[in-house]
Amino acid sequence: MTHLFPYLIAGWIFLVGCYGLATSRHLVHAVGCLAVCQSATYVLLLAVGYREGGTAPVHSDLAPHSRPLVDPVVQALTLTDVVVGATVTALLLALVIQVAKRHGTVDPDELSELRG
Amino acid sequence: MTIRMRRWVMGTGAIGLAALFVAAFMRLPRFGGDRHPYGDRATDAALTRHTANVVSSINFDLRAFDTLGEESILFAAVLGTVVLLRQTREEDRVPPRSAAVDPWVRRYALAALPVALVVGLYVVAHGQLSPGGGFQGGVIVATAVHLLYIGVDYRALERIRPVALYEVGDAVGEAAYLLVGAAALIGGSAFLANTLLPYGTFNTLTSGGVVPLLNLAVGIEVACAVVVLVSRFLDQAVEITDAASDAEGAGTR
Amino acid sequence: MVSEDLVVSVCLVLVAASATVAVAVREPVRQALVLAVLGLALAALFTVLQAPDVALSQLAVGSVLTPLLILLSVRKVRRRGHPTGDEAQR
Amino acid sequence: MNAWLWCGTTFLGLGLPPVIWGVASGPLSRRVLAQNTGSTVVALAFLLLAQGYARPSYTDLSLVLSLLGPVGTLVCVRLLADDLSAGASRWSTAVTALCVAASLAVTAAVCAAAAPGRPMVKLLLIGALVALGNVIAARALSVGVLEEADGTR
Repeated sequence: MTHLFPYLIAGWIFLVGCYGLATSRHLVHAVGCLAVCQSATYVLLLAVGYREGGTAPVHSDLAPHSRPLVDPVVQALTLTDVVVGATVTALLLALVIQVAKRHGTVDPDELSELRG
Repeated sequence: MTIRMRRWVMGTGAIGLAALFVAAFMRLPRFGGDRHPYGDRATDAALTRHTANVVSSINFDLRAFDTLGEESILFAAVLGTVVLLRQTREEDRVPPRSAAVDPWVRRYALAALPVALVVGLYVVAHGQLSPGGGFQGGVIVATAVHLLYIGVDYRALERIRPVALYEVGDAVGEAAYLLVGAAALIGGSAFLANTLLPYGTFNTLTSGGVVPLLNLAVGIEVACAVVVLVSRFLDQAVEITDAASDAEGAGTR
Repeated sequence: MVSEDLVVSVCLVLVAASATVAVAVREPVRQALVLAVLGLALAALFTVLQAPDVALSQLAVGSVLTPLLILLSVRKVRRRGHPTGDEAQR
Repeated sequence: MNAWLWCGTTFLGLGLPPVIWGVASGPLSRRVLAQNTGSTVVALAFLLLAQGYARPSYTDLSLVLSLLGPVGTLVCVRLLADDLSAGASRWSTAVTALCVAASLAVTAAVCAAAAPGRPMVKLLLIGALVALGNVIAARALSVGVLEEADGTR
């Protein structure tokens, strides 16, 4: 069972983030929930790349081929994911500020009733 | 579509997704398994190119083109934020009042500023050796610049942080990345290929051929991009007010 | 080395707990603080999964940049937002 | 699993749950204090894990966090000054003392095991930054906020 645990945790975080996103009453809170959803992908990616007894693929303090290594390709993907996550959060927050300026409200339900 | 109905629809969708998740996870390789074909090949490729940090080698050597896309996403997002958060006609800019900050906090912020800058530059410079790289170091440098806002106040920060300069720095970082890639093209091999410079001796600052240069370019771009990003948000939150809320006497620290 | 899985499991539970709390906290300012703690738990998990580069970038982004941007946005939205919107979430 | 990993696990396992509980409930000042304590706990856990995995390069993580942790808290205090004007939470002095004691203990233990010379200097620097950052953040939470309440708005 333990070999499924990390994947289940990643699935749980994603579903919790989606729940928060759907039931949020404040747009900035919704952006926070989206960041939670995004962190679920980090957990899943790194869990796939883990190797029992492996160490980090960084050779500044490690002789090459001396110890089994964890998968570095997955780490590079997760690094890109973190970068894009940060920029998406920033851009969405800028959009939320614009929505607040134009419509005077940040409650998604109120927004849907406003026309134009 | 009342709130209650919407929650039920969301609930059933979540249960369906959870079932699919579990079904998919059952077929994934065991957590901590020993089969990582791509990882082993990437490690061997990085070691042949004398790059100690395999993740940086993947980011700036084996998959340099993808990192170019990632940096362009960052550049476009900052561009979008600058356009979205610009000061519109009916808004005016109220200079923020200086804030009284506890002397100990001020001393710590002004002392921690150079230390954080040095640590940020260390993380960028040793990107291809120890953990870290252009992106992480860039964000640390950008955060260090904002220590002045915490230590003194917003006006002091604005004096040492001319946003136009950082916007140019953002563009220079992106352009430097492209030029290094094009140099490889001119040098007779593929775009962004790591054949331009000698690979140097293993585990030294100049090892890894083009990787340190691309690391530096990304470091410059990310540091400037984050400073521009935060400055736009700070302007909106601290300085820019529109006529409606002027009555409340906004424009605090 | 089953014990290394213990460290991984502890960090996974901590990340799941702080993620659930981050969603449960409805008020954006308080959520920013919980997101900072979530960033820390994620950085610990990444270090235990032997990914120091990713942990470093998660630290830099998650514990300072994201909460800062959220707090600035809430400050702008609260000052500019609809008064009833404020009372509802205070 | 060697003793260092056990220490790191118990540090995270026992240290972070109260932090998550503290940041999830209670007055805003206690939440900011809990967030600051969280960065201290994780920074010290990194030192223990670096020693446990025999990877000195992980101490860079602790060095960066010992700098960014207090910055995050000071940013929160500066931006939430008007919400925090209710004064510091009563836990403040006890938790800060606990954090400083923990950082001194962990730094001493890790320095004892580290090779003398440059690595030990780095570990001492990290320990000092963690302790100092904690004290300054606690002070900013209690004093810095009050002063601003009376200072010119």
